[in-house]
Amino acid sequence: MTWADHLVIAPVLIPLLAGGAMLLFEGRRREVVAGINALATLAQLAVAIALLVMSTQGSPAQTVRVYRLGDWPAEFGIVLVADQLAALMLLLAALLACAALLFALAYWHRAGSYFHPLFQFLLMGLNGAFLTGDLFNLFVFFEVLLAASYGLALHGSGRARVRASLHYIVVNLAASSLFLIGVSVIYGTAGTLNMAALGERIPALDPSERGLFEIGAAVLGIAFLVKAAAWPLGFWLPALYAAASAPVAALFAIMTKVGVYIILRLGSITAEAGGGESLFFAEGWLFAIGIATISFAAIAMLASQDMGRLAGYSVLVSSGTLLAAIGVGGPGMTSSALFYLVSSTLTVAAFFLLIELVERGRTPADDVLAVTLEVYGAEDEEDPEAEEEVGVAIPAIMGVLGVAFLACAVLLSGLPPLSGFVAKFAILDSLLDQHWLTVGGTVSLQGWLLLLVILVSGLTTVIAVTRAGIRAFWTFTDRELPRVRGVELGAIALLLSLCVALTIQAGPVMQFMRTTANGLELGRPYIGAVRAQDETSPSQPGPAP
Amino acid sequence: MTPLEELPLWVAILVSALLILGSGLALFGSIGLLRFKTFYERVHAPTLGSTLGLFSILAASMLYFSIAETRLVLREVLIGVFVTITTPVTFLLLVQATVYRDRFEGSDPIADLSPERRTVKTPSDPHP
Amino acid sequence: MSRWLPYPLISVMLLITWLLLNQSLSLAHILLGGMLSVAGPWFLLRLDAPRLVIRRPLAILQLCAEVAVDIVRSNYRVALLTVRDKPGRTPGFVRIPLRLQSQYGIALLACIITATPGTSWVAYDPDRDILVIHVLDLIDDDDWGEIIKTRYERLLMEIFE
Amino acid sequence: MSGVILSAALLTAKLFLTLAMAAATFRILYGPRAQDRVLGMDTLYVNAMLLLLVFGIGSGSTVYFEMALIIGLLGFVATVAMAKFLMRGEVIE
Amino acid sequence: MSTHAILLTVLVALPFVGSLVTAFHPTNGRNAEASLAAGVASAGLAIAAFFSRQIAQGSVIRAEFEWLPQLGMNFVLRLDGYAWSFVVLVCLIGLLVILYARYYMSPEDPASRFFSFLLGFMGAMLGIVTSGNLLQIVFFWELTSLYSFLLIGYWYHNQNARDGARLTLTITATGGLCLLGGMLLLGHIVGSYDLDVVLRAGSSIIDHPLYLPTLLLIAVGVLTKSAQFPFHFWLPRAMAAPTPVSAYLHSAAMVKAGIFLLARLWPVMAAHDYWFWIFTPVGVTTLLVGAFLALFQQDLKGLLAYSTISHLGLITLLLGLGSPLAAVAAVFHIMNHATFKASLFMAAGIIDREAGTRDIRQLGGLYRAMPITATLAMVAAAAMAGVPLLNGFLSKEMFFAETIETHVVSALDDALPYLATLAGVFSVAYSLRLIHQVFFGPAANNLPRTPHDPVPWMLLPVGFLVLMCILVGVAPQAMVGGFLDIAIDAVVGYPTPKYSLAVWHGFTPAFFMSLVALFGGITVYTALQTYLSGDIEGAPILRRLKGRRIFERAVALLSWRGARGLVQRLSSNRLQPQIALLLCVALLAAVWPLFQNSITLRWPKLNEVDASFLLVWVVGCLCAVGAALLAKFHRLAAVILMGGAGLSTSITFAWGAAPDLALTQLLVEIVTTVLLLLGLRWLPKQDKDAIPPPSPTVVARRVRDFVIATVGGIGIGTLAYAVMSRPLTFSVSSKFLELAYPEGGGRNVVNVILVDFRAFDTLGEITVLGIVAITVYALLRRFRPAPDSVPLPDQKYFQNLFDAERKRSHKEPISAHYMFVPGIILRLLFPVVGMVSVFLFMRGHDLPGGGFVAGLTFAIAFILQYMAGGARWVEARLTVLPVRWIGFGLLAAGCTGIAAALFGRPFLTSAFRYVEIPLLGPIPMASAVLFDLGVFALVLGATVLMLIALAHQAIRIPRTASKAGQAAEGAA
Amino acid sequence: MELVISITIGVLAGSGLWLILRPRTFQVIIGLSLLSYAVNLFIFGMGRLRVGKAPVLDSVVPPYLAGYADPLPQALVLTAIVISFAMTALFLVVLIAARGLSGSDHVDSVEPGS
Ligand code: NA
Ligand code: NA
Repeated sequence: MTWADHLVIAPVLIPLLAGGAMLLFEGRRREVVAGINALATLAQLAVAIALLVMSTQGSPAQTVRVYRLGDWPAEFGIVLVADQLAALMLLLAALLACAALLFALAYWHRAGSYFHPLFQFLLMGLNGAFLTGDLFNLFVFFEVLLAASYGLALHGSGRARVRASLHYIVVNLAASSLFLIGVSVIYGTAGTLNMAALGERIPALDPSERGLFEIGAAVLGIAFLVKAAAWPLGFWLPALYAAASAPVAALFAIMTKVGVYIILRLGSITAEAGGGESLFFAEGWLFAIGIATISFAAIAMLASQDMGRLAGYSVLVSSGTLLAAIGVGGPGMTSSALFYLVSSTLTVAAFFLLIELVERGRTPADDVLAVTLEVYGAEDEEDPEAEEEVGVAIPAIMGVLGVAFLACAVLLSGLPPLSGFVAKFAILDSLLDQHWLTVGGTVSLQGWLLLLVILVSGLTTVIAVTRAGIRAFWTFTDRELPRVRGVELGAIALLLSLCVALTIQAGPVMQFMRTTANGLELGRPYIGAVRAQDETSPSQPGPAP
Repeated sequence: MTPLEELPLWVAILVSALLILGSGLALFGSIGLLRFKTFYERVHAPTLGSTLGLFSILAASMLYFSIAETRLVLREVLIGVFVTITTPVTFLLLVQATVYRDRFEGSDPIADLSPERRTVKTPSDPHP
Repeated sequence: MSRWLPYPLISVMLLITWLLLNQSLSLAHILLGGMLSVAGPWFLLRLDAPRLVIRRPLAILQLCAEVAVDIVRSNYRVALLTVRDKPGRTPGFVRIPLRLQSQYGIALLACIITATPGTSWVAYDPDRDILVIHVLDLIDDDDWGEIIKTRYERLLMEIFE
Repeated sequence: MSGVILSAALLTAKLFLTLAMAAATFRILYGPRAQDRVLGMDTLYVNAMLLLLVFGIGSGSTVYFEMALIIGLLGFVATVAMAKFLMRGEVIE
Repeated sequence: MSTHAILLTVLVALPFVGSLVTAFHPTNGRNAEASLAAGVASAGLAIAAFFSRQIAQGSVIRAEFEWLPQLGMNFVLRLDGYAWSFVVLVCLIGLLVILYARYYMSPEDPASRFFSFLLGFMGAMLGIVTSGNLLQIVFFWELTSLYSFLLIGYWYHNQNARDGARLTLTITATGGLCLLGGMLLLGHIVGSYDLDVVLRAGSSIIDHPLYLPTLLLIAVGVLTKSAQFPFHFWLPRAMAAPTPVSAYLHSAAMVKAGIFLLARLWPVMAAHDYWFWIFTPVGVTTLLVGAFLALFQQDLKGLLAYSTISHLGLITLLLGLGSPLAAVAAVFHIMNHATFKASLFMAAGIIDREAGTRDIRQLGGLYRAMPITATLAMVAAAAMAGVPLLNGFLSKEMFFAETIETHVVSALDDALPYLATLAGVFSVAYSLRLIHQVFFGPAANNLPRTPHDPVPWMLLPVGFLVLMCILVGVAPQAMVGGFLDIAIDAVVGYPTPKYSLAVWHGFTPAFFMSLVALFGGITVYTALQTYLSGDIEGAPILRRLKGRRIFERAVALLSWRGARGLVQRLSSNRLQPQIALLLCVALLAAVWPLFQNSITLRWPKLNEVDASFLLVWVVGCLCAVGAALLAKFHRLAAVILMGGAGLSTSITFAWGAAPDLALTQLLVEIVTTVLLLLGLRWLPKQDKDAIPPPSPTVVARRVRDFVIATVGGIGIGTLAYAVMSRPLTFSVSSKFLELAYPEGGGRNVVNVILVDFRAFDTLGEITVLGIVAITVYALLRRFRPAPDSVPLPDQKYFQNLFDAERKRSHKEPISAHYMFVPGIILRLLFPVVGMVSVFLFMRGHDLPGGGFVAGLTFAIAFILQYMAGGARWVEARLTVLPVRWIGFGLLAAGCTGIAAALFGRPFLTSAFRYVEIPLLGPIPMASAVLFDLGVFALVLGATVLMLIALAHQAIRIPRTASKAGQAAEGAA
Repeated sequence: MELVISITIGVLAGSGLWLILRPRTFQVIIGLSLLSYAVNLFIFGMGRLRVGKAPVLDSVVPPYLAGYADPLPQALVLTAIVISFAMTALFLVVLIAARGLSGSDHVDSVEPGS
């Protein structure tokens, strides 16, 4: 194995080791720890880019890189699989992480203990979930990312955070139980946990086993829908995201996408066995749930006064749009959905960061508990930072924030000129393309529904976001100017400029999404690559030197 | 490893007797736990299982495995020692806690003990 | 000696424990068990455990024998009580002044009293050296105090003091 | 013959011990006071340990020994914690 | 790329560049910014002039940039005659407005923002007209909406400006989204979004079954943008914008975008009755309603706004008629209206600025104060009224003439001439009112300011536009003949319909209609003059029916109260309904596959049931149900019962040949119990008697929950039975059994799976534990107990009091009398439990045990010391660094895995061999043991960290409380 | 025996579900624990029941699935036990933090009716 081969494991290993190393400092030496975090995050970004580049080069079989952990055959060991989709998600996560970390370094990382290790562990969970090719291992990484997300959601403590986290935890614990039930039923019927092997095993099941398998798959699907916060399973999300500290909420923007990613991945792997349909969702259900989610979130955006909640519901809109798009299916639609996924994730993240800056001048930092209590292991350590002011009041700051807000509003509602428009257009265009192909020059009820819901959700977003924006920027109360640090603006600028880049480079990006989506078709390249591992290099017994 | 059927009869009988004695004592102890009227009386019951009951079964196990594996098996002794030294911790604290709770509720069962009065009889159930 | 082996007796017991656990007398286990048995008591030292000294090891055997007999006897008696309660049985508390000072001795006494069905340890006041036990079937007032003192306390004092 | 006797004895022992567990469970359920329940729990643990030993004999396997050992050594911890809680209102002071 | 393409690109890009540059100018540099903006507009005009010859020859200039070729969306700029004429219009009026604005805006206004937005708008507008791609039109279309929003809200401290901006954006963005839908459909009907392809599509569009939905969607876009009834009401509200904005966006340019598009698509979409039936009624209604309402406005800009609506209706009507000549009239009127209306808006702005008010009733006799302005406004108003020899007259006469023709046989078509004349009457009346009540009559005496003519630079744009009105009106053919030809060719195509641009066409019916309108208007104004000067707001009949009010109410209702209500119905912030929903959905999902597949359950073999284990499970079930019943009021009992259920589970594992599981479950059980007890300290007292009897809703909820729980339990049980009762035909586990010893080096297959085959799971799992531990620690650092749990627990307080009277006080809990005996035993247990932990660790690979179990065991050894002596006592004696242990554990496990990479093997590849050591014989050495050591360290650290973090609260809180008390005393 | 285990799983799960639908956080944590027992047994059962053949290899029984209990579900359960232990601990701390900050032990941090 060359060192390049080991790159696949790096997105999991780097955060693991970084997190472990940070813990050796026991929460002291924050600068050093922050430095480790920054290095680790940048390293992950570099690895993600490298994997992405590698996934686009070579023959179709070469683009899917399979990493056999412990050198055991994929059939019964655990494999990591890095294809274009996984690399894309890794990159997205790393980019969000860079922005969130940049933002957090100005202030938020001091609002509680162990921000940095938790941050890295969240990335580890995310990266692992994107890479793993084993269903139970997926459960483990889900738990890693959930556990870290609990920690980060609670970062800074305070009543709203604890309450929202409590709901989040209970719902997700229940969902984890469903996950386990689903996975174990799948093992109990198909006898394997390897995703690729599953794709091959399903056709061999007898009808009764097949029925049980589908029950397991359906239960598992519900667990994913909870992660994706689909209606009616995602009511915990807006409160949680609104309560979480800004960089955390920004990083969380990708969490619902993990659910979506898995639905997409498993759907593609089982599609062939399911006769083109994902086995995880009975026909039409995913689409219906997506539509319901968009509709609900669109209405809820109108009904929310608080900007954090607004942003939370916009996460739901994006989640619902993706579910509906995946429910429609087809490579064209999938590629559009992927474009939308990237664009909406970056946008929502930027929006969460921005909201905090905008609101900063308005509310005292009462959400951060004044910390005066001494703690175990550390002597009477009064957190001096908690009192410290963040940043300086720049005169033109409201203008800068206003421009950023406008950009976010435009992106969220899918108005031109930014990538939100391109994404929305791409989805609608693919929808119509597909109808033109299948139905032949007309649009089915399903198509009209999606068209309508997407357009109307755009409209309600416009109304809701303008209302919030006007209240924040155009209503004169004698508010103090928010004190903002350059890095905080830098983080937002990073995310927004990525959106701009996405707009300008829409063609190449869409081309990439196309090849990604083609690679997902019926899961063939994926299954092929994993199975090929077992054939070409049987397990090599004996000790390593 | 000798299967059950091939054990010498005396061993089988001895092991069986020890097993029944031990489990019977445990059962008696648990029945006592159900039947005794006050907490202070109930405390005595489970000791049946954790002393002689336990020792019997441990002996059965030692005997059985020593014969079956044709070597001296003594590790069961450890369980006996561990249980014997840990049970007092539980019972001491539990009984002490009960005394405190009774005292807190105004009925100190040992309040009347003094150098002059060295025993207090508690014939009826204070907490029916 | 005291620095490296602060509790030699305990070290020996630990080594025996290790060998029993592993059911082995191999050199590897003796070495490993020995290391653990030396290291374990260091923690006891840190935890301020009192030194364990045994004056009359042989008395232990005597104690064991007596306790074994008592346990069997009282098991039988209490087992009967659990099935068919004696009508006139009177449970009660007994106050016993102790002369025994060794902490290990008192702990062992607690083990014995607890292990004997029919008696249970209720309270011990280290300031006044007074022990209170509960007796399931209080036949005679002075009986229990004497039994404890003569049968156990004496032997325990011989062993530990 | 040995097999028959032993099997019957094992069956009886298991039955006795599980009945004992059931009795302890009733004590836990009915209380009436917290200390009674705790006592029931301790008894439940001891009976479970005995059951495991019996089970070890029945299966001729030594893998159950650890479990019995652990209950014997550590089964009291939960009970002690409860007793401490009942006594002081705090497990660790 | 040709020079033309480059220039065309520059034409569109330049305003945006200018906008950016301006944005970074200092806010008060009016001159610089205005010059820059004017330069941009002039450059645009120059480019247009450069193109004029080619355009006049009928050629089309294209510039194409690849953007999103996959979706047929390239950036295409396309300049034909029609677009060219709009480019001229946009740039020319833009230039004049910029000039005007330079003097209009006050020095306090942030000019850089204004000019930046204005230039941005200009760019977007140029983008629309030069778009060669349907979606690009939508793209720039929405941009104009955005700039309009920003410009209306320019004076955002004004409530009207904010409301107007929001309303405008809401309506126009809605329209834009519909337009997007329409364009998408149109593109799919044609097979391309390219405008050239679309315009060549011939009749294929109107023949397509989706023609109507496409048309409707586009219509909504067009009608909202061009403020057509019933979407007209945003335009008057947009008058809160600075007047240059009104003049530019809301009369000359943006509102024309809708009509521009209508005409753009006219060649390929108009030849259908649907077209007529959508646009003609809307146009005529807008025409009439706008004109009628304009008459009754008291705000000068309001009057102009409604007049604009009316004129836009006129153009829509013309385009809706579907005849080529009507289209010609429409294009002509677009130009004429832009000229006179922009000049009127500028004049209104001057009046507003000079007089300090725009209320027509307050104004009067301004002719004397500002004669030049008055003269210019009068000419422009006359053009608006359709007075001969002015440009308005010409297009209006063409309009009248066209209404007489028959287009689609219907009553509406027959009624058009009369309706058109009626609208003409109103139009004359409001124009007359504007002139008469503002400039003549008694001079207003209580004006906020003393009016006089403004600086000549400000009058220049007005003058220029008025001059155009006159010149076109007098010599139309010479002035705009060529220009109009160029524009019209591109719309209606060859052969261009014959139309005549003469001032005098003879006594045609149209001329008489004009006359009727003129005199009718004078009569109406005279009759209403006094009424209009009175204290009225809005038109008599339509006063109650205010579109805006209705819309705003509807929006408020829908978007706020209605939405809130709906959201409350559709979601819940409470946890219980969320969980109930989740469970119901999961049940539904699990039941769903049953409809497609038949699943047979096998009959149970009851003779296999082992009575003793049946009893174990009776115990387990009793414990579970008991815990469910007692958890509310008897928490300790619930903890105990939970432990009982756990014990039963543990025994099942043991019985079902899973000693590792049994062991782990048991230890976890113990630690969990201790944790829960530590937590109980902080929960409120639950008094059964204090709780009122449950209300019917509570009972109903309990019934519901009971049903869910029962069904869920039965469901899971059945599923378990269904799977368990059939054989597992295939399993990868056979591989594990085969390879565990030869390749994994261990006999305990479960452990080999955990530390080797699936060590990656274990790595993740211990990470979870570590994460949770530091989360718990971090959260507890900020723990703030409820006030009622701060004081010592009752029993502790009471005992301490009792003991204080009778016994020596003790400093540490370890020396308390009740700990005298337990303390010594618990301390002795520390090395013993530690040794057992090592034992479990060492044998894990071959027999039940392993790092996890060992770690938990060792953690329990610590717990025992904490229970015996309290936190402070232990920490004074033992160095407990749990966080470091966690870190070490993670690093150890991770690095063991990495070591394999050094040997060219994948992460976590294990190495196993016997190492011969003298005297000791062969000792098995597996790298997995090192991994397991990491697991051990982490589990130990995490468990200890969680326990002691919780335990520390009990000693921390009283101390802080007393500290706070001292501080309070000190302060007092 | 499958039937007995299934019924047990059902009862444990039912009790757990009932409790996680209750309004007090403490009820929920007990419910989650019971639910995790049910789920662990469920996973365990998916390898099918096999009495007395623990997957600890000895020299007598050849290493095939016919001779031993399925080790994989056992490994999965182990992981699941650890994770549910961690989550229980976390939830416990969150619930006492919620109780501390809001004064209420209701799952919504607000007493119903207030
Ligand atoms: Na006793
Ligand atoms: Na007509």
